[in-house]
Amino acid sequence: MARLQRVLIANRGEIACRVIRTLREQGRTSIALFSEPDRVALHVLMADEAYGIGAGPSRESYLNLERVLETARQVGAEAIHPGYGFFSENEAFATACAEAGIEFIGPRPATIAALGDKLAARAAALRAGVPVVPGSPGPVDSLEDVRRFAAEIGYPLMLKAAAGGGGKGMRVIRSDAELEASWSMTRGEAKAAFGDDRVFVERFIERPRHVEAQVLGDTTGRVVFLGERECSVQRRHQKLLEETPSPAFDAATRQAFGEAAVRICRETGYTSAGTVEFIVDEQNRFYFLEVNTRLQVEHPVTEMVTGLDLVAEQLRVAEGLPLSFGDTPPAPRGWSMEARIIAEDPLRNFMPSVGRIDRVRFPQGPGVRNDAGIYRGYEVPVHYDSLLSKLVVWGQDREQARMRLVRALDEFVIEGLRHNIAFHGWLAMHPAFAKGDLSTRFLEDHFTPASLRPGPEASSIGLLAAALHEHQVRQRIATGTSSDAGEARSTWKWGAERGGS
Amino acid sequence: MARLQRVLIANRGEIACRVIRTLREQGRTSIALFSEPDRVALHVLMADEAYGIGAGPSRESYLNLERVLETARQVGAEAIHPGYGFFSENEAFATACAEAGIEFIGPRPATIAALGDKLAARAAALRAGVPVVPGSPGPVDSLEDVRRFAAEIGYPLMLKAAAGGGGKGMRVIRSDAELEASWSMTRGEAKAAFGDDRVFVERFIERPRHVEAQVLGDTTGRVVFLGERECSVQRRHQKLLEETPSPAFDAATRQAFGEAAVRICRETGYTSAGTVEFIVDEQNRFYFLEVNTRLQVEHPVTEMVTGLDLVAEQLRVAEGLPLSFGDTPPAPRGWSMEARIIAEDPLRNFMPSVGRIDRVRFPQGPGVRNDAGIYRGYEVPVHYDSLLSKLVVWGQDREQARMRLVRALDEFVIEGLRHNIAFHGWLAMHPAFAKGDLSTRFLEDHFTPASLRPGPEASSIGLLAAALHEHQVRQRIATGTSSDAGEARSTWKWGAERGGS
Amino acid sequence: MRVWVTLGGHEAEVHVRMVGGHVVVEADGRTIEADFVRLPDGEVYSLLIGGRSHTVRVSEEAGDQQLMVEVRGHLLPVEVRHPLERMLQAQAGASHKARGETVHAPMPGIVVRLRVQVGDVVQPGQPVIDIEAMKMQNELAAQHGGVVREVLVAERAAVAAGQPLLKLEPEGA
Amino acid sequence: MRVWVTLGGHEAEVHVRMVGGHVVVEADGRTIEADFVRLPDGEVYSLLIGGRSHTVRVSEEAGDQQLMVEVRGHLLPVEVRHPLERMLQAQAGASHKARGETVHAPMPGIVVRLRVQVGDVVQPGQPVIDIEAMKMQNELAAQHGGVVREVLVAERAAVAAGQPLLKLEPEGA
Repeated sequence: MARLQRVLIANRGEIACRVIRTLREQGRTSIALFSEPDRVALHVLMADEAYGIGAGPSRESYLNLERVLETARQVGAEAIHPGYGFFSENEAFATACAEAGIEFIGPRPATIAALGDKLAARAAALRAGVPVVPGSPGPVDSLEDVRRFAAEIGYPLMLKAAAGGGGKGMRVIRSDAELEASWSMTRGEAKAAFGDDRVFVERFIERPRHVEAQVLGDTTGRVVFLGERECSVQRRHQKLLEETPSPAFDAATRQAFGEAAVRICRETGYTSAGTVEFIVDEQNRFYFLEVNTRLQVEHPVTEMVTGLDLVAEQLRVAEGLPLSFGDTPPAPRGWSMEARIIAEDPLRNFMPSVGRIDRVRFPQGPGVRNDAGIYRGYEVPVHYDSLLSKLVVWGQDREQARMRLVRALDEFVIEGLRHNIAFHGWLAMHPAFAKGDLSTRFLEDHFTPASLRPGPEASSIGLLAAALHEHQVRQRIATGTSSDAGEARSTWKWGAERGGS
Repeated sequence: MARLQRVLIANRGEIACRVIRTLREQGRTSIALFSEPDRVALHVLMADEAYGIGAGPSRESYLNLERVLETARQVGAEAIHPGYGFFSENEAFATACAEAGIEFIGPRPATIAALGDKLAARAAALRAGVPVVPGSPGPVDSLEDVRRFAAEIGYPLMLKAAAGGGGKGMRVIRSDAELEASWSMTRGEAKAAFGDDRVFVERFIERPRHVEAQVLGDTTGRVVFLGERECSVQRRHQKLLEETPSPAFDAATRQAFGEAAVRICRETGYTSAGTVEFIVDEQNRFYFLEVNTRLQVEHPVTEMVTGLDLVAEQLRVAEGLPLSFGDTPPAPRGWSMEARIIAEDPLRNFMPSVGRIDRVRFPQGPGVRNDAGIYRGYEVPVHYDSLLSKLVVWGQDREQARMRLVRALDEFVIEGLRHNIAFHGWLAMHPAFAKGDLSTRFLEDHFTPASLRPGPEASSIGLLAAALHEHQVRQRIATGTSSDAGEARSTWKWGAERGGS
Repeated sequence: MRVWVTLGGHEAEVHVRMVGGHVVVEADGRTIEADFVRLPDGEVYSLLIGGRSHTVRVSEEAGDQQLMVEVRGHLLPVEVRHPLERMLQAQAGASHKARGETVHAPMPGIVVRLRVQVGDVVQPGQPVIDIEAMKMQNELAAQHGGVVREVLVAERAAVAAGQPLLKLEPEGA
Repeated sequence: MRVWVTLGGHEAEVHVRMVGGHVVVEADGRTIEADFVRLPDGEVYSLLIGGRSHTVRVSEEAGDQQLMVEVRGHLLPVEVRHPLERMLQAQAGASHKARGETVHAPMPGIVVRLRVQVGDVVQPGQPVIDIEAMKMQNELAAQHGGVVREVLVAERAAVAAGQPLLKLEPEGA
């Protein structure tokens, strides 16, 4: 296959910037798309070319299949990188690309289809001899069937929409009494959200960990395991902090885990980058959950320890080339963590926050990688998800990585909207986190808004600063000094005090 | 020895920030010093504590030995990190620290003294069996002696001040005719600059490379080699871009080179981090030049490939602990380059530029580390050196590192003063650089200001943008819109055109 | 200059004056000398107190006399009042609660569900309206509660940040 | 709007008008349609021309009608004039050189050496004064040359950026 020179990124935000970086490093032409409110988004400024594709709501722009493909055709894109979200796991889109003669950077449409359906994926895992959480082998047809499984598996159990994902369309049932209501609610929601009311039943694990395997496959049938990622710290099934390796895995577990992930992918003829997600119980028994047939948000932690560029590997595979390292991936070195910096307010039940980035200072220095989608002055639009930046750190061991994260969070300034930087500071300093004692219930077990209450020193400083600011503003008024930031200088000095005091 | 909890940094700018980062990651208290114009410098904002020590000129603040030490004593500093420059290679300062019961983070005073004198260092190298550039064994006393050496060694040769360094106090002589004038000028300059007019003679190598060895020693007598750094791209003996490994070294050269560096350091009882500089000729024969008894500006490239934190190792050694890795340093991985981003104008003979940082955008993403001493709004003071930031990249191989550097430079925006970002872009894309065909004459051989001439596309864009800006400004006046940046929004739109056209 | 500053329920009288190039602050019976300099990149100050370096952002929130002070990632609402203002506020204080409550949109978004209608009695903390923004649904609750007097938006309406959504009045008012 | 724009010796007549949400520019016989938006973080514009994305900074340098345009790391001085201004300037052009030259400090620093005194004849490009800044010495040269009429600073004096240092007048003026 010829070199893919013109690559369109059917995405926005930090992941579009991420893909542009690799394209530029390889001398490829990066082509961005943008919705109206994204005209000055970072990915538009960074790309070689950029084309408008419609109004703010995703359905009218980034999720408008015809418009995206038509633009790709018109501008002569040879390949499309879908990032994550949007069309990244959409079989119809991948198929439409193929029909238009444009290379979709991801697995084959048939693979996406096979793994996109939870039940088909589960069947593939079972064929590959990979354990799944005990449950119904397929969708359950009636309340009676649910009762039968409940008796067989025991409580607590979980109802899951076949078409769900990312924590949506799930409900835990802890007793017979809850069963009937949960059954009808889950089906109703699944119908409304996904247009598909098939639901299945499985055992609910009380203090589960969420661990996933990064895999890469090429068109020669080679599939390799690039290490696990521990993604247990979540809120409402949304990951907040990821790390690799998992603090709970030993070498034997890791090997079995990696082999299981690779078997599932081989079973489905997997190519390109993918993530096999597992639920892991307190005895390190792992159960297959699902495959994300795309680049994962948290892929940088794997890049930090392996030194690989996963987007570069995806491009190789899309060009029909073997993986850059053949059969043996580089041995991982050290430890990496990623904190998702999100525009949401931990003090107000993590309510999303929008606004203008008034001031921003990104952390720098050794072992710090930052993947931001924002810049000073940028107005975060209301239409898309609230991920502002991914702060990724590397250390020789977990403790160095953790303390580097603390240090980098300390340097990180975002002003103008609410965000979770202080929350991550709390998390990274929490004794249970420091010990690696994680589960998806970490926040339920440990976090309350009071966790972020300022100490007495911060309070006194705040009080003092407010009084001094007031004094300074009055001085400015008294002396006729402008408050325009443009005129501020490092040599700004207090004038002699006048009147008042 | 007890833990060094309170560490004062007797420096400023990016290196002070660099040291603060490691201190914070280790839970140590960082204590900054500042001159008057540095009150709002980044290191003051980042440190846990900060104390003023005098006026802008270095002699009145950062180089005021009594004031620095008195402050250190008053604030209870247990150790002082000198960074590079200032007191970092000053025996008197290291001795005064010892007398005050404060740990100087660096080699012992006697080591600094022994290696600070070029002739003593040269003698140590010869004792260690390390080759030096052929030349006079000691200072030459008279013009007649110089003539004698010239006859022995042959032209071109070089006169070097015994107390010089960093490219200062050196002069090349290419014929008998130049000899007399050069002799008196070099001595005069040496006297004026260093208070020491001793001068020696050595062979001048036409197309030399500058390669240096990073070493680390601990108090058990262990000295290890952490790889070489190729620092040949220089202007007036000031390094501009450094990389590791050297593109010209093979494994055998590297091993001999590392062993030579370690022998010199063992000879002088070396502890802490140090750099042994060599001049290398076109046949990869290396000759000892000098030892820098401190952390080097370009130390991050070594950190990128080894994964070590050299400041952390210095702190271990200062506490009497062995190096973190025992006898065997981690095997280096991949390739790293550092571009020094300097406030100087390549179009005006690299004249330094000062001013306010009106706008800055640092590069991010995979394989990029940035160590900056500036922020938006910061006014670069006139008193200190003009290094704004160090852009460090890592790649799996030299080509990936180089293209990553190109990409990162592309993202790098500094506005408000002149700088050499575009120069580095030219350098990284130059075919000779891409081939690794380097020497300290690289700029003389390849660079002219015309190298940075914009292409026709940039010129048309510039022309267009100027006209559009003019149009826009007139629109603002016509419609009464403020030009205040604070009011600008991403939704700023052109109004209907009025009059004129 | 003399002001009253309130933070987290704690009120202090603060007296600020200049001595040499430094500010001297008396508060809570303590005297603190500080070096207080505005940074060149925003409404941000560097504060050195006994050598300790603090960077503090002070922003004026829309409306009343409240400042938001940001210290080490903590956002602290601080009220600053001058002697006269304080007296006036003390008099007004008693009748404050009787004025009722308006629920505002904390962010731009879409109204996905109105949970109450005019005449409903709402408890303090009770959710009254759901707003969708950034692909997340958020329940907004009444702070003090009361009787719903007015509903200012319809379901599916787009709302701007700070837009009033519902008005409540105290029960029996 | 119609302006004359000069860049690197090349002068073009540029005609700017709005069509829909885009600007249409005619210059050098070409017609270019562009999407031109000011960014929210400075005097910086995003320019899309035929899909190509360019970020361009335009700053007004102190003094005359010169703009500095920064495109991909290149700093380009551009002169923009309107029809009337252009006529006036053309008339003034002939007498321009006769007005003499002032050497300014390009940066703050210390005068370390005065290389000329009043009455000296200076060639174009001849160094006239050395300034030290950031630990580096820099020679400043006269651009057009002439006779030194006035020396405005002494050796060892600290000078500010833009401060006039020397005045020259054309020989025989």
